Amino acid sequence: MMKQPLVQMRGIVKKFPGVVANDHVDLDLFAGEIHALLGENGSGKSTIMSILAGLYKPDAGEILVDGAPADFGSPRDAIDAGIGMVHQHFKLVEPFTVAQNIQLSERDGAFLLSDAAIRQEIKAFETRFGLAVDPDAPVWQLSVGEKQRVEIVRMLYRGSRVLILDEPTAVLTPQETAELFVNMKKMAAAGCAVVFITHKMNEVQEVADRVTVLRGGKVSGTMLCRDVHAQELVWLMVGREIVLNAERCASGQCGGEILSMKNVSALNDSGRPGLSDLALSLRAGQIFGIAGVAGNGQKELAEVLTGLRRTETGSIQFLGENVTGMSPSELIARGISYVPEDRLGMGLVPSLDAVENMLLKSYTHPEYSHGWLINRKAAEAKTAAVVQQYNVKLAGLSQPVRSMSGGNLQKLLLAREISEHPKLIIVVYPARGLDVGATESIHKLLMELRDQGAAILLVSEDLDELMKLSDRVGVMFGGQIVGNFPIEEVDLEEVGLLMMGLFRPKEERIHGDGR
Amino acid sequence: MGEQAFYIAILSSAVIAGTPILYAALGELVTERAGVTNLGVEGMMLIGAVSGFMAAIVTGNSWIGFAAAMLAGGAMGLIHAVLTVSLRANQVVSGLALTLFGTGLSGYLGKSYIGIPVAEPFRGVSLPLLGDIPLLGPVLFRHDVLIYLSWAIVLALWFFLSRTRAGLNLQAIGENPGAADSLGIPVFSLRYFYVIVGGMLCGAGGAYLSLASAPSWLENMTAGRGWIAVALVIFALWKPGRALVGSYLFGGIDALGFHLQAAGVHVSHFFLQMLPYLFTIAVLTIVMARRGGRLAAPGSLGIPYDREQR
Amino acid sequence: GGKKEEPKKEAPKAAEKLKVAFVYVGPVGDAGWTYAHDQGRKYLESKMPDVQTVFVESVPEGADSERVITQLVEQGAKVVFTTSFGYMDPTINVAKKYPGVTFMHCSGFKTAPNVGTYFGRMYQARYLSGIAAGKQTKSNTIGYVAAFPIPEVVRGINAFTLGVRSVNPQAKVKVIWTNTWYDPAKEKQAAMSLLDAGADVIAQHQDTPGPMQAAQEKGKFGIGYNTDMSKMAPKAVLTSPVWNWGPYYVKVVEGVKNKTWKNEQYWGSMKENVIDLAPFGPMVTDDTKKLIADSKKKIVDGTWDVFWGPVKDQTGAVKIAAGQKMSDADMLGFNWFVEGVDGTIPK
Amino acid sequence: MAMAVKLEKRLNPSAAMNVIVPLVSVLAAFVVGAIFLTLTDRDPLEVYTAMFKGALGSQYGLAETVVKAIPLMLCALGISAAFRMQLWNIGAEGQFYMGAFAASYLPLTYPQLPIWLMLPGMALLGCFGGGLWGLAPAMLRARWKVNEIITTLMFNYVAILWVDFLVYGPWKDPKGFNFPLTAKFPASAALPTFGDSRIHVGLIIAVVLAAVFWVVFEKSRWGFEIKVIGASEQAARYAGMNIRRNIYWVMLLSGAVCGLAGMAEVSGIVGRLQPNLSPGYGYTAIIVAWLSKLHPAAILLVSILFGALQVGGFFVQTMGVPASVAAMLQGAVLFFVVGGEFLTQYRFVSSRKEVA
Ligand SMILES: Nc1ncnc2c1ncn2[C@@H]1O[C@H](COP(=O)(O)OP(=O)(O)OP(=O)(O)O)[C@@H](O)[C@H]1O
Ligand SMILES: Nc1ncnc2c1ncn2[C@@H]1O[C@H](COP(=O)(O)OP(=O)(O)OP(=O)(O)O)[C@@H](O)[C@H]1O
Ligand SMILES: [Mg+2]
Ligand SMILES: [Mg+2]
Repeated sequence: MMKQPLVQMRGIVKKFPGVVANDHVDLDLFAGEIHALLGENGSGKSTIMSILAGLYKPDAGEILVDGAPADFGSPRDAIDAGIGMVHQHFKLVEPFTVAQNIQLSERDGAFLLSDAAIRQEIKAFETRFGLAVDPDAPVWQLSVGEKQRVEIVRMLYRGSRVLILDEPTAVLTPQETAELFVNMKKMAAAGCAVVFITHKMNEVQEVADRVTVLRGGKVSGTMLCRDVHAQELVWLMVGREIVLNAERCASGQCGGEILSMKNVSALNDSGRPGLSDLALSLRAGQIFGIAGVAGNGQKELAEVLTGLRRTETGSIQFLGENVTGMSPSELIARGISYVPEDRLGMGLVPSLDAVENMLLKSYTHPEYSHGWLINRKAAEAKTAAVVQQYNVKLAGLSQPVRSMSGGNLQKLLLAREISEHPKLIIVVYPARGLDVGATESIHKLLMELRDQGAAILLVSEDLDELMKLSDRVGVMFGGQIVGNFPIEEVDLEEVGLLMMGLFRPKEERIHGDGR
Repeated sequence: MGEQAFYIAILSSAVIAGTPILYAALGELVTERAGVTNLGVEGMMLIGAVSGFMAAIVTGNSWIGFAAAMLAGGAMGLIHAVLTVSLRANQVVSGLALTLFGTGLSGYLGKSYIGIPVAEPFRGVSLPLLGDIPLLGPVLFRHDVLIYLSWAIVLALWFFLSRTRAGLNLQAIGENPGAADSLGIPVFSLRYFYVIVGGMLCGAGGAYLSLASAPSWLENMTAGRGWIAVALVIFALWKPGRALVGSYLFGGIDALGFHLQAAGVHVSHFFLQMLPYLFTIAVLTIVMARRGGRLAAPGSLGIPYDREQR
Repeated sequence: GGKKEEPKKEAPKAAEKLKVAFVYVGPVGDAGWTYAHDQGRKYLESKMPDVQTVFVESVPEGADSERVITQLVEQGAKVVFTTSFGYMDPTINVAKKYPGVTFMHCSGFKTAPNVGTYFGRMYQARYLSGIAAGKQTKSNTIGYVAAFPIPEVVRGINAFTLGVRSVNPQAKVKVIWTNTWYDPAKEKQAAMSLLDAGADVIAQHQDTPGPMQAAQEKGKFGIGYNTDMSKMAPKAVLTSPVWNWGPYYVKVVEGVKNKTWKNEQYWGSMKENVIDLAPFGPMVTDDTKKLIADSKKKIVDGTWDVFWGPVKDQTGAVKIAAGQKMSDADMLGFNWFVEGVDGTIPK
Repeated sequence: MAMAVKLEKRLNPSAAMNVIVPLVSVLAAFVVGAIFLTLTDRDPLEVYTAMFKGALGSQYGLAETVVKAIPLMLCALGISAAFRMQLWNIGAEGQFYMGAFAASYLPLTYPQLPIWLMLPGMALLGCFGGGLWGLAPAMLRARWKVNEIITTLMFNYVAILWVDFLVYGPWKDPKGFNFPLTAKFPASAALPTFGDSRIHVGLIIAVVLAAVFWVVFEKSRWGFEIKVIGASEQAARYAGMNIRRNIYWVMLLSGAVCGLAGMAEVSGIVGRLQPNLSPGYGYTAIIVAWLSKLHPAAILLVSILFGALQVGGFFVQTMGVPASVAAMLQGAVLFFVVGGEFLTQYRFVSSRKEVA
């Protein structure tokens, strides 16, 4: 590669209160390449790219675009230099339509909005890159994958030459991921430099030309993908060896039936059927994996089981008791636990400290209270013990958990739920966005819990994770469980087809009874 | 009085009474659309009223007065913008402070302007042809030019918000400033701009009182209309057209009360005066109950924006 | 900016001067009630060079007033005028603690050894202004923009109506309550609705010229209040019943100085000039002026007064028989309308 | 190369900054006020001295500052309860009036009650009146998510008009010459006062209540629930907390305390129900609660400061400073205090830009 890099970042330093997010980072991006950025949680990947996108101002260092120094005062300057970024958390205006969101980015556009022109442009991207989006749909109604497509179309629409995708695959199904990769390659072929942030080794090897690994804010290596071995990347990332593709763990001992759902229906947030006539049965010491494309009733299933959503019809039996229509607190008291997808929005309270978050569900327990007063000392002791036991890294017990990293938040959340010894735990996307190390420890926690005899309902979009942990796998589609296999009989291709709603297995499989 | 004349009288005075609230509500609407609440409307209106009046007296030209009122209102908006946009201060408290400050400053500035008549106040003019339409003519087309101007502003604002790129950007900074910022929309300067524009419209509302509806300067002459304007914005669900209708409804309730009294209908004044407030509550409740809790409030209303904060 | 008119710093002489304090309910810039009292204060200061005045404006009638009065006394005020009805209890309370200080409370009914009350028989001026209105009206409907339903306002309406009907027995006085003292736009609107209902002369009881402006805009006529309102609506204002506190303030302060002051309940009349009519507008005919002058003379002479019988109420029943006079106490608690008033007193 | 100054959010605002910054802000406001006063031909030092003397410089002034602060303390405490749950109750003014109204019922209807029945009864009724007035918007909020900022604001006007209606109508003192006042309360309905000052038992109530609030909101299980609901409604629901019921209880409590403030004012100070009972205590209390960051002890202190600011504001009028200037000064102080908050949240860091 002797030609001049499109973008050169030299000695970039960025400090946040208490952390050096980027420590003299150098990075070159060439036209036509897909450049992967790999690193553990909090290693500074998002930060370095946010700097390139003009969102953050570096404390030191310089950026050269086409060899000329560029000083990005705001995202506007970066956009003008042809740099576009799809952020980890989408930057879309939810009440707006897709067309409006795309037009927002235009600077020199006409004073008046023109629907016809924008439609035509959007159509052009669909034919050129296969990026289909409905210009008139309001963004809040779109699925995550669709939102991401809108972001990408918007980036292309404003003529970006450098396309940055921050953890794009974390929210996609395997099919969507494959589709994205095809598009990325098309974009690189069109002469763009594509930056691709991920935690997943196999993805790096599948699409990237070059890879840069970050560790603790520093670059620990940049290399061509075809020269590099996965094990080597892991070592660069974490500075220690981790066994990849661990063997499936042995199944635990299955006990009696803990949960049985019959003909359960519920509505989703927009008032349409979210679950329809769903049936499910779970036994003690069993991990039941739910595969499926997000938005097919997984969230509704979890919420119905925890009392957060009303059951319209059907019945739920828990430990022989009819718990249909019970309130969340009644269900918590009976030993049903829930690790939601939205960690900071629901599972934890960002502005409260670790101790208070530990207390969230157990503040009424006698062990943490003096009568109607809270016994903070006891709670602190308990939290300290849990933090130690589960190896949660935090700044201090009295610091708001907002400042913890995603992986540690997830550990804290799981640790809290597990330490209450639930009889049934519903875990949704437990490893989403986590690095290899964190994922590993979360998985260990789940298996320990199963071995203690709890029933686990594991919702995940990651088939590898499901295959590794589950004793049975069910596939959700359209608010129903359309396939239900013991782990030994799982055929990944069949599961993939079921997830897409393309294949209906034989009748008896739909209502498999769990054994 | 004939029945028709009775209704015409009520409706046309509803329009007059509603206009100062309409201007102020449009100002607050623009401000809130940009994601900033400003409870200083009362103070901004008073400053507008007094400076408009002073300028009109000094120059003898009410249009100059009106322009001065907008400038002064804009200056008040600027104070709020500095505090809430740059210094990220609590918007409720900053607004309350603005009201205190504006009430005080207007009283101070206006001391020597009390009891002076305006040379050429804005007066009702019957529009040719339109003014002669039966029913509609007297209700809508025999007013002063500031009322017609307010309609133009409503129309322009509606068009701006729904049809123009800049209007889309305005909504974006109120809904999701983070997204807008990452797209290169200058969130800070636009918030400044719209808070100032909002202040200008509030100033205009004050000037309507002191130059058109009761041309004179008296301390505290807004008599709480700024607060009604704040309520009205919510009543209007942040839409200019609804603000127009709402302000005439609010203005109309007083008019109705007076006309009922004049017609000898016995109603308790205290309860009648409660009506606009109960009415707002009722409308809000009905809207909320019907829409299942989805209010059209700008998504980041009241939250200061900080680029490096997550 | 407005220049401060108050001469305030004459520090060396201040000690010898008699300090007189005023407590106002509104801002002196209200152009109405408080403004009129403040004119009186300025008059007092100009007439008595050895008197120094201070005032505190916009004093709420709740907990604040007692403190403000006390602090004025603590600062050396020897005479305190409290100019709103709501200051009655606080004035009495403070007076108890400062027997050496003289207090004058406007519009109340409680006295103490060092507390007197004062008010003006505004109804006399109202009656006279009613004559002007009664002569001016063509439609025989006169609008009255009333403030709050308290005796002072009711009394004004009644006196005005009697004045109107003394010259025009067909005329009716239509009353609209605004329940405001101070909201120019609203009061103007109320006047508009009276004009729409056929009134061609508007009288008012609020502190703002809004109703007069309405009359002028409609090319009709009006009777102002508090101060001469002709400046705000020269084409409309026939006259305005006005307060003229200055001379009385001088009298009280002189009385205190000469130790002749007594804790009377002063209810000043036209005779003492506490109330008056502002100069007539050009549209008032000489004929009308003469009628008014005649009535005024009788009132000033004491040969006749407004609420001397026979007076009928709205139902036509005689409330004050011929030859009888309404007592001051009854007048102070007025709660019914005389014949000719078209309106009701909310209960 | 160039020195660049950048802003950095403080991770944990220090306690010292929380005290120093407001103090400096107030000072800065007075400096600006002084410039303004000088421009208008007044000696700022003289005016400020007078302000201080009037509000805090004498035993009487100090006592009156406390008198003025009592309703602020109670209302701000009441408001703080709701604010903790992110319920923006700006209806303290109306709850104050409804408390005053309900409390007045007893002495007006049963004037012969003995003091030991009268005062507790009035307090109870006051809490009840204010509490119900807080509960009404709470129900709309809990049921249909109707924005409580607007409803509580609207209810203020309704409450004031309701009291007006009573004193102009059915509750008018028959011996009061038709003036809009109720009859004077009997002596048994007056809160005891300290010495010959007007400081009444309301002060003790406020202090005790502040202590109770501190324990309840910082230490109790219920306080924890409120905190969690305020911080994240979704998480609270997830944790099995009953949000609707808590909205009711908190607004009931919030309103009840504001209602108690109304009761204390009619009973301790005014001695009857009358229009214009409150010169905006409910609104000032919002500012007090916010500036105190909802901390009960801070509420007591800041209330006194605001009491002093207002007492001083009236006092300087006797020096020829009009009320409008006093209001401006208060506005300016607030501008600086809210603006100064910035410095407790952020700090300026200078960083030397390196050349790579
Ligand atoms: N806005 C911010 N405020 C404060 N600190 C931040 C901010 N953003 C990032 N950081 C800090 O910068 C470091 C790098 O964060 P960054 O988000 O870049 O990591 P990352 O590599 O993208 O991690 P992940 O894989 O989880 O996305 C973090 O450790 C964090 O402490
Ligand atoms: N508001 C904040 N203030 C200070 N530090 C923060 C803040 N937000 C995040 N951090 C820092 O960011 C680090 C992790 O950043 P980040 O949120 O990207 O974690 P993550 O593990 O990458 O999460 P995820 O990948 O799930 O988004 C933490 O170590 C924390 O110190
Ligand atoms: Mg991350
Ligand atoms: Mg990241």
